[in-house]
Amino acid sequence: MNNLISHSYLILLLPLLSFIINGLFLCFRHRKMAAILSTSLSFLGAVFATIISVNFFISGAKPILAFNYEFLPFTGTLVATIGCLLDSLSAMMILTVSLISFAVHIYSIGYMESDQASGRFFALLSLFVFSMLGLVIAPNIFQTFIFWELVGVSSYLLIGFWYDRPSAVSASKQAFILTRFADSFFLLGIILLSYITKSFVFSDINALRLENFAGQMISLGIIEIPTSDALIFSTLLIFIGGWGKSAMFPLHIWLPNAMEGPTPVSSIIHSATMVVAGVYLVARLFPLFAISGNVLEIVMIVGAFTMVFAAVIACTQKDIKRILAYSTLSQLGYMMLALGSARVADSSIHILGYSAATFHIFTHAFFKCMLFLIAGALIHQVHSNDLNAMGGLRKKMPWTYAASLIACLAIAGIPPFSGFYSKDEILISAYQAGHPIIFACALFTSFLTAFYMFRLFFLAFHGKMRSIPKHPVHESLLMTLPILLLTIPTLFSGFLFKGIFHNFSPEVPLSLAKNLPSATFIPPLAITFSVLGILLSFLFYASKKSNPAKALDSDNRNAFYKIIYHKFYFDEIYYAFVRQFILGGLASFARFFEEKIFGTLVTFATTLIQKMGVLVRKAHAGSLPFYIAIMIIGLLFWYFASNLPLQGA
Amino acid sequence: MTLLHCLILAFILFSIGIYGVLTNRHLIGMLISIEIMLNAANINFVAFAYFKAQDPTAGTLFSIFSIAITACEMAVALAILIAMYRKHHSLDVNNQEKNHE
Amino acid sequence: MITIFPDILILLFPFVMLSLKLFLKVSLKTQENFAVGYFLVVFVTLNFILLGQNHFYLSNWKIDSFGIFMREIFVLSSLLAISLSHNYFNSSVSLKPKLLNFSEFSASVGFAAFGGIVVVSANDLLTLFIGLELATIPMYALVAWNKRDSEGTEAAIKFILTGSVATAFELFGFSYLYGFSGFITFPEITNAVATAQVSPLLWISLLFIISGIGFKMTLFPFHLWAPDIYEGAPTPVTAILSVTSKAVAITFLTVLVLGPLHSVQKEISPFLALLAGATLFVGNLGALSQSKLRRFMAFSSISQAGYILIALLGNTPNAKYSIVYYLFLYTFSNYLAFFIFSVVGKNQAETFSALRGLSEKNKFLAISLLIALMSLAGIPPLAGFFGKLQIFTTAAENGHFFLILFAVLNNVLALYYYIQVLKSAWIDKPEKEIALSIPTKQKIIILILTLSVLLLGFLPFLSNNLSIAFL
Amino acid sequence: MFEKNLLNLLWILPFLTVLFSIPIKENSPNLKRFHLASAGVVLLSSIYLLIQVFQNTITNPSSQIQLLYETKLNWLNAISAKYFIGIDALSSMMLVLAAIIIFTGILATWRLEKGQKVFLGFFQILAASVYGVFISFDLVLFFVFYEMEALCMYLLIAGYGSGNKDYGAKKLTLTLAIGSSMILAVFLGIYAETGTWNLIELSKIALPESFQYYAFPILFLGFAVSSSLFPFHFWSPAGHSAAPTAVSMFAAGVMMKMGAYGCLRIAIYLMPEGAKIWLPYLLIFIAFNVIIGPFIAMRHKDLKFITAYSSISHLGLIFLGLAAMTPLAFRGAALQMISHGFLTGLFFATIGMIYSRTHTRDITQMGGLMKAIPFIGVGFVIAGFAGLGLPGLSGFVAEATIFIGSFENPSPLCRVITILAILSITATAIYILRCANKMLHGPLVISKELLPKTLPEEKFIIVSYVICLIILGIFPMPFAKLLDSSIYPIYMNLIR
Repeated sequence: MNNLISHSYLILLLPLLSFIINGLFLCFRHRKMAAILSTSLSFLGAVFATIISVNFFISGAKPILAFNYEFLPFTGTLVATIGCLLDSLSAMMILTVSLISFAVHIYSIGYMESDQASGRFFALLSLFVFSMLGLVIAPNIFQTFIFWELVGVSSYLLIGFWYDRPSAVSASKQAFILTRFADSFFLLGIILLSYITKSFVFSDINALRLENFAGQMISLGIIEIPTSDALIFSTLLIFIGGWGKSAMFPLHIWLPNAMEGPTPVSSIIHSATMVVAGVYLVARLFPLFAISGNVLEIVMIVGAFTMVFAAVIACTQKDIKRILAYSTLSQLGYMMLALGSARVADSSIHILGYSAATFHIFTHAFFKCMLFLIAGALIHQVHSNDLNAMGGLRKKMPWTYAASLIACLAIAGIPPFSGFYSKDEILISAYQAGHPIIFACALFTSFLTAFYMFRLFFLAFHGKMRSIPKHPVHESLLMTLPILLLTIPTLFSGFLFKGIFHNFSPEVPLSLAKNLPSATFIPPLAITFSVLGILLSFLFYASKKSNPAKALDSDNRNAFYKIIYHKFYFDEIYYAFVRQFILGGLASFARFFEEKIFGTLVTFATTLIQKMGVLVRKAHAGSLPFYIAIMIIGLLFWYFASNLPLQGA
Repeated sequence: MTLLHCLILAFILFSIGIYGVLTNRHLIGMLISIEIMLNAANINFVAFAYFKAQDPTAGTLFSIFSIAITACEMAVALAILIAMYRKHHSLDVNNQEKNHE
Repeated sequence: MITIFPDILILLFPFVMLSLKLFLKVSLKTQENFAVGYFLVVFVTLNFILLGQNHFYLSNWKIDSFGIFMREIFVLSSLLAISLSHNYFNSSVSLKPKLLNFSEFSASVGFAAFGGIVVVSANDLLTLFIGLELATIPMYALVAWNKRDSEGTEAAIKFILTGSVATAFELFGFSYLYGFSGFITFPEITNAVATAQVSPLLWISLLFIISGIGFKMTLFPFHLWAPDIYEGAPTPVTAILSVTSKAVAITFLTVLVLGPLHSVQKEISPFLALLAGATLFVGNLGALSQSKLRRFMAFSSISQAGYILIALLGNTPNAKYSIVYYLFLYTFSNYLAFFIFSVVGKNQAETFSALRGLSEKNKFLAISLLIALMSLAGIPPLAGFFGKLQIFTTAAENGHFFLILFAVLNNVLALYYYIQVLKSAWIDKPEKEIALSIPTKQKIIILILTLSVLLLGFLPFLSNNLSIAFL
Repeated sequence: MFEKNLLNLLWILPFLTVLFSIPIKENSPNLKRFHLASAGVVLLSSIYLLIQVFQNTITNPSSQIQLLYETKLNWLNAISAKYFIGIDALSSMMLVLAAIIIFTGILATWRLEKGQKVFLGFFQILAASVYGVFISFDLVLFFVFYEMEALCMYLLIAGYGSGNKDYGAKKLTLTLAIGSSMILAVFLGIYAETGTWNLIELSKIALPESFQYYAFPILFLGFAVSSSLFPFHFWSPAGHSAAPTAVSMFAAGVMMKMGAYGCLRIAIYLMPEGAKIWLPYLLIFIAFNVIIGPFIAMRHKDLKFITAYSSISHLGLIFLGLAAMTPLAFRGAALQMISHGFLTGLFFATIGMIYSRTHTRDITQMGGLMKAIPFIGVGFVIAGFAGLGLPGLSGFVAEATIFIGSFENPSPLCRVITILAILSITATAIYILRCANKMLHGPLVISKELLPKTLPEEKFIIVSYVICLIILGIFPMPFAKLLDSSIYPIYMNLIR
């Protein structure tokens, strides 16, 4: 075991190696080589990650600091290090990320086969995986931030992978800028936090007590606030980082737009890397959040709102990837909600929320990855993202059909698939911690989830084919294999691992909630809602009477539907904000100030001197009497101006 | 007659000279005015030498030298004036003015 | 005895030159070579004089280190002016008729140099006055040297009329100074100034004297004549005007201010500071938008006069040292510029546009011009910068920080107009092709001057040798 | 002894190169090879010196300023100016930065067709001037080197630049001259107060407080002119946009750092009291740079304008570090000087390469260049990422250090500006991505035939900068420790 741990740097090294070799040498010419190299390295990584995490859980799940290399010392105890912290949370994430990455790598070989730039794709994919792994193993918040940013930039590069498509370019830009916007608050939060605690290390941060700062004040420039409030404030700022990365409302718009990237990228973004980073961050700093007053409530409300909001939009979309994207948003909302609901009203902690959230990260990763891979396979088939172009594909793609049924059942929360277990716990947690409204929302959303997932399912696979594919293809082995492989965790990860996640409990300096109400009624209730959703969906889209073409028609609809269909016009609001307020307002004013006001001042000064120069030049016009007169006037002038004591004593 | 009288006389002469230089438009006239200014200074020298100075010879000497030197200067000036006159056939100051800038 | 020997040589020079022409009737070429050789000999002789002692001849002919260095500057300036005039006597230059009567010309130059020597050796007011006039009157003649050029004559008229007014100021001031102290000899005046009650007579005399010399030194607002005269005079004369004439004037002020008036230096410092500031500002402003090279050099030299004046705010040994040092470097830079202008203006008017395309026609000249102008602008590591640095250091010791700040900021203006010239030479494309030829002799002189400007500041050779003598 | 001679050689060699290149024929390829070889020698020696200094700092840590390989000769006796050069940690790093930029700058002019001799000659003088600045510890000598660049800057820009070159060149030269005039005035004042120009001696003398009160802002702003601190930043857009590639690289990469170096090394070091009084007020100016700068960059279309404003905002961060007056912030500022030197060098180098192909710098008229010239495109993107502070590249290390360091300063204004500066990193991201997207991404606008492939020397330039950025970004610790040895004495003076 120790031997293994001492080699834990391999977790980072393998994808990094793949990135460097691919990026520098194989990228342009040997794309086959690149694919093989990075897939095999990712296979090694997956194997290694499995061994390490299995070992970790078997040997008692004690947190271990595997290595810690000093990166940059600041002052005193404030040292930035790059290290590897193995605990339950990170071991789980390492496993998830590595497995998903491996699956996506295999899938990409098939998916990117015809793309000339696939070498670059594999290089960037490795970078993405590297960044996410670095993020999850971080033992300190500074490292988290470093890899957090790397995740952001590699997602930027991957979303904009097809950089000659303007839509991809603008989507990647939007993703980067929005997350960067959130990250700037994150950085501020880190700096504020580290200023207060004099440490970046999670174990120090998570051991903080507000009482230790009683009576201290800290200046935030305009105002001076008690240090304990500043601590809470910094927690909030850090959460804003996660807010952006996990695409919570209203910073959510980049995520659906990010679908412009290649499908494997979407798949990995939505399942294991990028978006769960925000949830992971909150989970990682859970003790800090728990003591930080109402921040967890904010987390909960933001999560709950996003959950419902995204689910509603998902019900109307036609683009399958977008539907999946909104479903991700909704599921992320679940996770956030779970984390947030862990705080009971009397400021004790119901730890189930924490374990449910982490559990949901785990289960969601597999089935969401799978769903995206399926979507990719569909798109490959019909060369379109639009549900209008699909329908009746179950005959052409039987394996995919079967797999997607499993995935949809999993996400809809039907036992015994994995989604049921985690979602069930979230519902229980919300209920037990005393948030009935949130609980109701979650229940409703599980109904919506089932509805829109099966809407997708029925419209894509059932009914008649609405278009004839130009180049019909068979299910290729390389693309179907990972999908089928992923059905295994989708089927079993729920009931197998439930127990492990119940042991996930960070050391929270608050009392655990007692006297919880019984929640035995919840699982049947949740199943009922899901089944209702499926039935309704069947009724609308797959029964004999249904008319899929009309169901997909978005033009002849009432205003309410249209608003939802247009995603509540948030894209437009965003663009208007950026164009009118940032570019048109702030930046234009800045330029106006620079060029018109300040520039005019500079020009005025130079013109003034020029004019004076011309005046002097004109004075020397060659008139002799004038010269003599000036000499005499000069004498008089100096008589008065020379400061000599001429008037005498 | 006291020192002050002489000094005032000299000052008046100097002022007349200045006035002449400023108002005359004829080059010779200007030269003459300048000569008046110079002579005002000479009067000062002589007056100081006579009334006040511990070293009276110096003042007298100075005025003699200055007369000689101004004579030189005027000689050169007149030579130049002649050269000028040959070119322009006029000694009016206003004729010389060209816009130089 | 050797100390007075160079003075006698200089005094004899005009007569020798005249006799060469009148009695020996030697050719122009021989005359030129002889004149250059003569000044070279004097210059070398001056370098052999032991420094650090004061010698008095005829009771008030004073020769000290300052005097010897100033002699070197006068001789150097005359030497360079005569070399510069070579072209002008042999052919028509700048579309103007060629000059005549070289021997008289060089005689006048010699007289002017001797005038400077008289000023620097003076130990009483009369000698000082005679020296000043001796340095000035030949200038009037020199300006008018080109009789066939109406611009020259007109310039000379202006020069002599304004100059005479200035002389009158001077003389009037002297008369009051004499009246105030009762003596014309410096030691007595020094005593009188140091011991006397503060008297308006002294201040008025100072006002008149400084205004009068302000004309020669082109201080504001007595500088108005300079552009016209610099433009109208033949180029070698302009060069002498800008170097010898200025050197004489600053010597005059130095002799007075650091001599008899030493004890009231504090009181006149503000006046001098104002004068200096106003002069360099106006000089810089005037130069901003010129198009004729010599007129431009006039304004440039006006502002240089402002800079030199700053040195007078310092304490005695340092101030004298800075003036000498500055003048040496200024002489080199200024003559270098004039040499280049004369080469460029051989077949065309000396305007900015004549410089166009210089960098393509002749790299050597273009680089020399760059070095000359940047030195005048005070850009290190060229000589001009070190001269200015020395001057500012001197003034800083007496705490004139704001004047220094003002002066260094003015350097920016100066840089602007020097860059304008450089722009013509380096950036602008020529309008029409006019061939450019440099005689070998001139080439050598330009090379020597360029190297001196390049190295004399940065290498401590000159400054340390000078400072040994003074400090 | 060898190192001592090497140090002297640093500034003498460029001059000798110019001298010996005079007889070489104008268009001979040997000319540029000769210049490159000389720059290479300087580069190698500066790296060697850095290693020596590093070893020395590790073996003898000390809280005093450690000057190695001193040469002290009498120079101008009249004003007791000495020829006093030496090297310490900060200057050794700046030297390497300068040497790399000069070396690549010469490479960037490799294909210059006309007037190569003059260009390279003046460029070498620029090189000598910066090397001199970083090694001289006598104020007169420092100033001589500092101001020397005015000699060549105008001609290099106006002669070889593009666009409104004469205007830009004049604006740059003259504004810089304003700055150096202010510096000179204060140097003279310091000399008048103390009678010495020796930086090391001066650091031990406490200048009178009233003098510091007046002199500090003049000196600081004087230096800040060349680092384009508001309100003296206006030269930078005009100058950079007019300058040829190598000169832009030099001006933004090294020359703008000379000002910041002077602020730290001279202004704050010699006048700690003045710094304490004035720097809090100067934060207002700094705020303009840091916060308004990126917004102006957003609104421009010309690549060089964008980069110029980007430089303005990044240099604002340096000043934020200086004004925060904590050791960590100082270190961050020093790191930022070096980091920004590399990234802006890369920026201007790639812009030059792009301009030489597209003949326009308007980003709206380009598009899809990544397809045609991927190597240069990647170089530009990496520079951009370094600029927006991507971890793994040097920019992040420097910015994070500055932010953490300046947050340690408890003064309200400093806090506010630090907070705003941290939040403004989004704005940086906006303009850099906008630029990259418009120019490199999207469909190809100009036909591929018109865009020649990346040349070997261009590849070399890009690779060398990227390596520097990555080294500094991944292994910042040795450099940080090295810089601390120079910065600690400055901080000690502040709290004395």
